[in-house]
Amino acid sequence: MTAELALAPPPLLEVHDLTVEFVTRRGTVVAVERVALALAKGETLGIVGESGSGKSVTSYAVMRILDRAGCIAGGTITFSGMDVGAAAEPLMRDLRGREMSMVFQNPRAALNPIRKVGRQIEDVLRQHAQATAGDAAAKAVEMLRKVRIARPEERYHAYPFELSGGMCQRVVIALALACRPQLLIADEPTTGLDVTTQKAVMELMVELTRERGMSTILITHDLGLAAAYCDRVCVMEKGRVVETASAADIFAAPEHPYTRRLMRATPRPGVTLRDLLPADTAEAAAGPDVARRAGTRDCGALLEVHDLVKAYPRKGAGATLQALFGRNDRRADDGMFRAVDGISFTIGRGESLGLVGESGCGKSTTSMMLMRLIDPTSGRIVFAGEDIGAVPARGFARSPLRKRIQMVFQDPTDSLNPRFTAARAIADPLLRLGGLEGRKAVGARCEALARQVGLPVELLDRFPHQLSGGQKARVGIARAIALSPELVILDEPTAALDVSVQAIVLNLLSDLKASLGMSYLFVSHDLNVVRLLCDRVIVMRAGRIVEEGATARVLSAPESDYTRELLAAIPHPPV
Amino acid sequence: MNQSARIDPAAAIPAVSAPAAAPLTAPAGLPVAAAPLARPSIARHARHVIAENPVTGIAFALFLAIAACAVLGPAIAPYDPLASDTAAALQAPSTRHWFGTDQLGRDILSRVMAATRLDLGIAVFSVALVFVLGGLSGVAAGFFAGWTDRIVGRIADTIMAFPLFVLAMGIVAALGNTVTNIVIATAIINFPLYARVARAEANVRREAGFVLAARLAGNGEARILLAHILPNVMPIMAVQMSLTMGYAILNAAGLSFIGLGVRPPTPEWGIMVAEGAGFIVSGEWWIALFPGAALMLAVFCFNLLGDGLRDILDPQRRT
Amino acid sequence: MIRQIGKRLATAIPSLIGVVIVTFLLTRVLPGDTAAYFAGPAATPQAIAEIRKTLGLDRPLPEQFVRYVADLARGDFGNSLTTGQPVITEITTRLPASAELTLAGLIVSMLVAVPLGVLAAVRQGSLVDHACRIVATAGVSLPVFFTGLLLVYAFYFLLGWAPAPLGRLDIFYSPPPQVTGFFLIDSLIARDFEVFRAALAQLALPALTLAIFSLAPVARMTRASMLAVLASDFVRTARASGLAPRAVIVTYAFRNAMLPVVTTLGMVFSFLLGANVLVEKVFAWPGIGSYAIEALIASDYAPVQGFVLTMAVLYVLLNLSIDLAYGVIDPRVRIEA
Amino acid sequence: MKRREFLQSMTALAAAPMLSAPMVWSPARAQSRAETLLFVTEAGPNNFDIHGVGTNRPGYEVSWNCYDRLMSHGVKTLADGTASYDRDKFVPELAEEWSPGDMSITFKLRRNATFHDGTPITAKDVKWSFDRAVTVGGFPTFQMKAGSLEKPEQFVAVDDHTFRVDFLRKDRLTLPDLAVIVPAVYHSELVKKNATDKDPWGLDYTKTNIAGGGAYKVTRWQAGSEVVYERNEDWKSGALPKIRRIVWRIVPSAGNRRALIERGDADISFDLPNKDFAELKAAGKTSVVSTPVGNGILYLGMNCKNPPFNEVKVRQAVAYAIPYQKIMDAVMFGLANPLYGGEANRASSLAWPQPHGYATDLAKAKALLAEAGHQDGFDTTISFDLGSAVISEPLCVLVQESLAQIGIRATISKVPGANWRSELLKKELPMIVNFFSGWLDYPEYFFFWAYHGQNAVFNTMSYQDGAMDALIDGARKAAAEGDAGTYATDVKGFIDKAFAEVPRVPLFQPYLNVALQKNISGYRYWFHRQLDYRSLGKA
Repeated sequence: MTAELALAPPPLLEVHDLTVEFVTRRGTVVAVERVALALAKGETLGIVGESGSGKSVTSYAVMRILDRAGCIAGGTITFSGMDVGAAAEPLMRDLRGREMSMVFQNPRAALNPIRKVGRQIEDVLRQHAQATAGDAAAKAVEMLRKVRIARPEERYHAYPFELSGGMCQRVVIALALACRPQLLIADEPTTGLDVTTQKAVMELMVELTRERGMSTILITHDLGLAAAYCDRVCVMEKGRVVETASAADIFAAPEHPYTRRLMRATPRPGVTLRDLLPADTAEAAAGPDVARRAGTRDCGALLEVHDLVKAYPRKGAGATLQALFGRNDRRADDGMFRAVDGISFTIGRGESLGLVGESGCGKSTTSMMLMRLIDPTSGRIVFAGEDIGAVPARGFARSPLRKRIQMVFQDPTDSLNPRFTAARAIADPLLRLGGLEGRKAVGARCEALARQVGLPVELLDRFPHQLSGGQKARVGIARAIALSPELVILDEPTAALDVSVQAIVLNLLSDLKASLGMSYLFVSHDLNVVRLLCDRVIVMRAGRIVEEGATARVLSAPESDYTRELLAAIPHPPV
Repeated sequence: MNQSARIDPAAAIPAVSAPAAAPLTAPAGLPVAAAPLARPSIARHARHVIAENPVTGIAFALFLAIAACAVLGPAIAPYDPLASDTAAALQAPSTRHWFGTDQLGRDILSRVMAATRLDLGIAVFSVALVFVLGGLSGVAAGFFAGWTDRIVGRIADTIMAFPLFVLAMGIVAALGNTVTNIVIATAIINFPLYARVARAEANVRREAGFVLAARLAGNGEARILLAHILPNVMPIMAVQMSLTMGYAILNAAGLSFIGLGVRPPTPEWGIMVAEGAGFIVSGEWWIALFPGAALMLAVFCFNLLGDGLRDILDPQRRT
Repeated sequence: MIRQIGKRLATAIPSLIGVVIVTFLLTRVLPGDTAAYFAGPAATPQAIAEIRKTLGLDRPLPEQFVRYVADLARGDFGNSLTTGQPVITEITTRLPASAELTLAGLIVSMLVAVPLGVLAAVRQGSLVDHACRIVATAGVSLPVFFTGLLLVYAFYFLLGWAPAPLGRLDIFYSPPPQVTGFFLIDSLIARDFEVFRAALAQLALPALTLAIFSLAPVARMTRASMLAVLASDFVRTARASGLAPRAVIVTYAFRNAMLPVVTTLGMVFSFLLGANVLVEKVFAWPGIGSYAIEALIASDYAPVQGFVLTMAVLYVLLNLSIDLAYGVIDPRVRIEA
Repeated sequence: MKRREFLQSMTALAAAPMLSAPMVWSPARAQSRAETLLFVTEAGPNNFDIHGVGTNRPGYEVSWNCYDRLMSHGVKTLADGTASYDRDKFVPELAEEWSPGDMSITFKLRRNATFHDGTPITAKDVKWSFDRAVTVGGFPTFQMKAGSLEKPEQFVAVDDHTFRVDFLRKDRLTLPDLAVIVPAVYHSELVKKNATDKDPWGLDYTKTNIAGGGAYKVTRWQAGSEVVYERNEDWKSGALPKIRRIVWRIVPSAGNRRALIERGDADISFDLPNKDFAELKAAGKTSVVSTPVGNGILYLGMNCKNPPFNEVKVRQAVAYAIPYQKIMDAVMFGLANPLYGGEANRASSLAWPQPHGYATDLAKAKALLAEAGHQDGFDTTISFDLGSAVISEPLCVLVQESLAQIGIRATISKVPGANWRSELLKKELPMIVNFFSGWLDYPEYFFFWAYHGQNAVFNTMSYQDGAMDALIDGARKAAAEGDAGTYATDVKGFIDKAFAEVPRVPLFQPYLNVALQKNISGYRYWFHRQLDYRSLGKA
C-alpha cells in the first residue's frame, strides 16, 4: 500500500518492493517484506515500529551493511538515480560516509574505545579525500565545534569512555556529517539517553540537516519523537509497511488498525490506563478503573524513610560512576560521592508512589536500599513499625520481613536465571520462604500465580530464551507476588518492553494492586507512565528530592523549574 | 563482547507475542499466537550445530571411536599387548601385525588399543579433579570476592610462576611415578587455568538480576552460588575441560620421555612414543609413529570438541 | 605509571614467597638421598653420614629453611653438587640460552598464529577458518619432544637443510663477546654476520618446535577475540562510514582484538617454559631447563631451587611488562590505574 | 612499515628463520676442522679431579687425559684386530724406569717433565699426590687400598727425581693399582695455594681446574653441554698426540647421536646403544669397534638376606627361569658374550667372567620352586637404574614375563639415579638388574668386591658366607706369593660356589661399542671404559 507521490522532483531515495531474508538456525526468515518508501531531498521521514518490525533492517539494507547472514532477496533501492541494491561493493564503500551515513543507538559502543575521537573523525575525512594529512586535524576540530562540543581542541584528544553519553552521540553525528552526505539515517539515536539530553541531540541533528538541506530517516519506537521531528511518518509491523502519511495526518486520523492501536497504547497526558488498551478490550474489561480511585485508604504509613544517605568513595567507583552519568558536580565532602543525599518520604498502605528522575539521580540506589540489597550509609528505614535499616543486607534473607517486601526488575532477561524454567523461577521464593510442603502444592501455587498474571500455563516449563519480552515480564511479576508481599518496588518494569506490551503489563500491575491490596513504589524516568499508575509522585535530582505531591498536581502545575524542564522535554504526539 | 541491547538483525526472528485482546481479570490468559516452539532440546540443537559445522562433527565421531576403543580395547586387540615374541621383533607393519612390532616383538596395534583406556583415564580423571579443585574455588573466589578472591588468586599465581613441567616432574619424582601421581600432577598444573576462567565467569554474574532476585527470595549466599551461579558457569567450564584433556595426555607423555612416566610394561602412548623416538633415525619409524598418531588424534579430537562445545553451549548462538 | 608498577609488584610478592616455600618443601621431599649419591659408589655408611653433615642436611627442616632463606637474601643460590659450580653462575650462563630459545619460539608462534587467527575470524565458517583451526590444533596435538625429533629427522638427517642439533653454535664458531647473552644480538653488536647466520640456523629448528607447540592457544584466542570485536558496534560504524576493509580490520578491529591476546601471553610463556625443558633435551641446548631436569633427577636441591626462583622472577617481570604493554594499547587501563 | 602492509608482512616474516642457508666453510674454518676432533656422548663430566667427591665416569676421562701417572699399560691387538690396553705390560709415562725390590719399588722420574704452567715435576709432587689419594677418603682411598697402598709412610721422595713405594704386604695387585687413574700426579704447589683450612686438599679447586701435566689441557667447559681440550705442546711423558684440539659435546638424545655420526658431523660417537652399533656395523659407512668389557658382568642379583631369596633353591629356580636367548637377541642384539649354558655348572678355567651351567628350563624352575615350598609362587619387584634403562628396561620386561610363567609375579620399578645409589646401600631391594666391572682384571679382585663377606657396596646381594671368604682371601694370598697351585684351586673353588649358590645370576659380558669415522685411527679399549685421546689420529 504505497502512497502515490505528487509530481515532486525525483526522490533522493526510493525503496520499491524491498524484501530482506536472513539465514538462521531454523531456515531462512523474512525480516522485511515488499517494503516501499520514498524520501525527497531535504525531507525527514520517520519509520516507527515495535521491536522486530524490520525498521532497522530496512535502513541496513539501504546502506548495504547487512551482516553475513542477511541478503536482499527482492526489490530495488535507488539512491539519487543509482541502483544501490545491486551496486558493487567498492562503489558502495565510496557512497557510505560520503553520500549517506548513519547514526546508531548506543553512542559509547559505536566509537572505537581505544582511539581518540578526533582521530576517528579524521579517518572518515581522509578516507573520502575530504582532507589531507595536514588539515585533517583542523577539520576534525571544526566538526566537533559544529556539533557544539565545548573546548573542541581539548576534546579532540579525548577517548570515548571519557565522554558522557550525550557527548558521544554528538561525536557520532560529527562522524556522520563530516563529509557533508546527502542522506542521514538515525537508528534510535536517543533511546539510551536522558530526556533532556535527548531533546538537545535531536534539535542539533535537525538543525544541522536543515542547514545543509540533507534528507533524514529517523527510526524510532517512540511515536512522540517521530511526531515532533518528522515531516512524514511510516509505520511498520512485522516486516511490512502498514501506513505512510504526513506526521499531522497519521496522528489525527490513523487509518490502519495497527497504527491506531499503537497510538492508543502510547502513554500521553490526559488518558487513563484503560484507554491504552486496544479499543475492543477496553469495554470488555470488567470493573471500574480502580487505579483512578481518589485518595488512599490512609490507615497509617507502611514504610517511612528518614534522612536516607548512600555515599561511595570518590576514587575508582566514584570516578567511573560520575563519568558514566555525565558531569554533574556533586557537593563531595570528605572525598565521598553521595548517590543518595538525605531523602525522607513515606508510603501508605495500598498507596502507589512514583519515584521519578533522570539516570544518575539515585532512584535505583534508593530502591536497592529499601529492598535491603545494599546497606545505607546513614538514615532509618521503618517498615510496618520495624527499623529494617538496622538489619544488615547480608543477613536480611533470613529475616521474617523478607517475604513482605519484593521487587520487579527492569530488564526481564537479566533477572531470570537462564537455566531455570519459568515454573522453577516462580517457585524459587515459594520453596525458600513460602512454607509450602511438597512439589504438588508448589506446582499448584505456580499455576495459580501464572493465571493471575495472564501467563499461559503451558509456557511454564519454557526457558527464558524461549519466551517473549512480555512473557518474561509476567514471570518476573508472578515471582514478585508469589509470597503476597505488602510492598512491591517496581524498578522501571516496562522500560525494556514495546509500547503495546507495556500497556498490557501496566494494566496488569494496576489490577493486581487493587485485588491484592499491595502498595507500590514505582521507579521510572518516564513521566507519562508514572501519571497513569501513581497516586503521588516524588521527583529526584542528584540524590535529593526536588518536588513531592499528588500526581495530577505535580504534572500539571509543577513548583520546581527542574520538573518543569523535564515535562517540557518530553516529546508527545499532537493531542 | 558487549551485549548490545539492540535487536541483532541476525536474530530478527519474528517476535512471537502479538498483542491480542486480553480480557483483563478473566482467568483465561493472554492467548498468545505463539509459533509452535517445540522445546528445542539440547540434543536437537547439538545435532544442528554439528551438521552446520563439519569439523565438530568429525571431532564428535572421533571421540565416540576413542571412547569405544577405551572400553573394548583389550578385548578386541588382535594380540596380548604384553606378550613378547623376540623372534618377530622390530618387524615393519605387515598383514599379521598391522602396526608392526616393537623391540621385544610386542604387537604395536594391540598396545595402542590397550593404552587408550589408560590415557583416556588419565585425561578424564585429571580434568575432573582439576574441575572440582580449580573450578569450584574459582567460582567461590569470583562470587565472594574479598579474601577468598585474594587467596585463590595468590595460589593460582604461585602455581603459574612455577615452570609447569618442572612442577609436574617434582611431584611425580617426590611421590613416585604411579598413575595417580601423574593425574594429581596434571591436575595441579591446570589449576590456575580453571580458577581464572571460573572466577571471571562468576564475577560477571555476581550482581546479575537473577542473583538479586534469588536474594530477595531468601536464598543464602552459598545456595545462590551452587544453585544459580554454578549451573550458568558449567558450559564454559565444559569447553575448558575438553581443551585441557588434550594437555593431560601430552603431559604424561612428557613425563615418560624423561623416565618418570607410567611403570613398564603397561602400554601408554607417551611411553611408547618416548621409546620409539630412539628408533626413528635407525629406520624403525613405526614404533613411535603409530602411538604418536593415536596420541595426536586423541588430543586433536579433544581440542576440536572443545571448540564445538563452545558453539553448542554458547547462549548467544542458541536462539 | 610508577604506582601501577608498584601495585603490580606488591601483588607478586606473596606468590614469590609461595614459590620459595613450595620449592624448598618439594626438594626436601625428593626421595633421593643426595649425600649417598655424592658419596660415590664405594662409600661406607659413615662416609655418607659425614657428607650429609657437611651439606647440613642432618639439621631439622625449619633450621635448614632459615639458612636457605638467609643464603637467598645474600643472593647465594648455593652450589650445584652435580656440576660443582655456584648455581648463580650456572643460571647466568644458561638463562640467556633458554630465554633466547623461548622468546624466539614465542615470536615465531605469534607471527604465525596471530595472522592465522585473524584470517580465520575474517573468513569465519569458510574453508580457511576450518583449515586454520585444524593446522593450529594439529601443532599442539603432538608431544613437543616428538615434534622435535621428527623435525631433526626430516630437516637434518634426511634433507640436511638444518645444521646438526648440537646446541647453540656449531663447534667451529666461537660464541660472540658476551653483551646480552643472546647470541643473535651479541653477534649483531659484534658485526660478525657469519656467527649470526650460524646461530640463527642452530636456533631455527628448536624455535620452530616450540612455536608449533604453542600455535593453538594463541590462534584460538586471537580468533575468538577477533570474532567478538568484528561483531561489535564500532566496527559496524567504521563500515557504515565507508572505511576501507583493511583499515576496518587492522586499525579498528585488530588492535582491539589484541588486548585479550596480550593478557594470555603470560600463560603461553610459562606454558612454553615447561615445553622448553624437553626441547632442550632433544636439541642438546645448553639451557636452564635441561640443567634443572638433571638436578631434579639427581636430587640436587640448589640448582632446582635456583632455577624455579629465576623462572618465578622472570614470570613476574613478564606479567609486569604485559600490563605495561596493555596500558600502552588500552588507554582505559592507563587512566583508571 | 605502513599499517596497511602489516598483515602481509607478518606472514612473510614468519617464513624467514626457517630457510637457514646451508653452512659454507670459510677457508680458516676448514683448516681448523681438520685439526679438531669432535666426539659426542650421552653424559658429561661433573668434576675434573679423580679424587673429587662423587666424580662420575666421564670425569675419570678428563683426569686420565689431563694428568700423568708414573706408568701406564702397553698395547696389544685382540683377536678381531682391534687394539686394547695390555693388562700385563707396563710402559713408562712420568717414570722413565723402575726397579721392583722385595718389599718396595723405586721409580726414576723424567728430568724434563713439566706441569702445564711450566714448573718442573718432582718426586715431592708425586709424594703429595699419593698421600692425597690415600687420605681423601671415598672411592679413591678404597681403590688404593685394593692394591695394599694404604699409608702415606709407604711413599718416599728419595730425591727430586727418585720416588720409592714400600709395600705393607706382598700383593700382586699393587703394581697394576699404580697404573690405574687414581694415582695421578698433581701440581702440589698450585693446589696448596688454592686450598683452604676447610678443604686442605684443594678438592674444590681441582674440581673445575686442571693442576697437572698431562697430554691435554681443558680450555673451555660448560657443565652438561661441552668440554674443549687443547694439546699440551711440551708434554714429555710420551709421544706427542696427533690431534691439536678436541671438542666433547653432550647430546642426551641417542637418536641425534646416531644421526650425527651417520652424517659425518661427529668424528666419534662413544657408547651408543647396541642396536645402533649393530646397524652401523652392518651399514659399513663408519668403522665400529666392540670390545668385551674386561672383568665386567651384567647380572640379576637377588637379596640373600631377606626371604624368599635367602633360600638357594628359589635362587636356582630363578636362574633356570631367565629367557637368556630372548634377551641376547632382542636386548643385546648379539653384542655381548653369553655367560650362561656352559656344559657343567662348574669353573672350566681360571678366566673370569666365564659361563655358568644354567639355561632356560621352566619345568626345572617350577620343580625347584615347589621343592622350596613356593608352589603357588609369590610377589616381588625387579628394580634397575633409570640411567641404564636402554638395556635394563626391555631385559626386565622379558624376565618379568618368563618369571610369571613359574608363578613369580614381579612388578618393575625404575629408580632415578640419586635414589639408585642410596637403595643399593640399604641392600633391601629383593631383585635387581645391575652391571659391575673391576678395573684390575683379576678374578680374586672381582670376587673381593662382589662376593666377599666384608659386604662392600658392590656386594649388592649382601651375600655373606665364611667358606667363600676363605677361598677369596686364600687366592689373594697365593697370588701375592706366586703360589700358582693354591691360587688355581681357590679360584676354581669360589667360582664353583658362586655358580652353585647363585646369589647373583651372571647374564652377559657386555661390549663397549665405539663408532668412528673412517679417517679416525688409534682408538684403544681401556679398563676404565673411557676414551684415551692421546693415541687418536685424524687423517
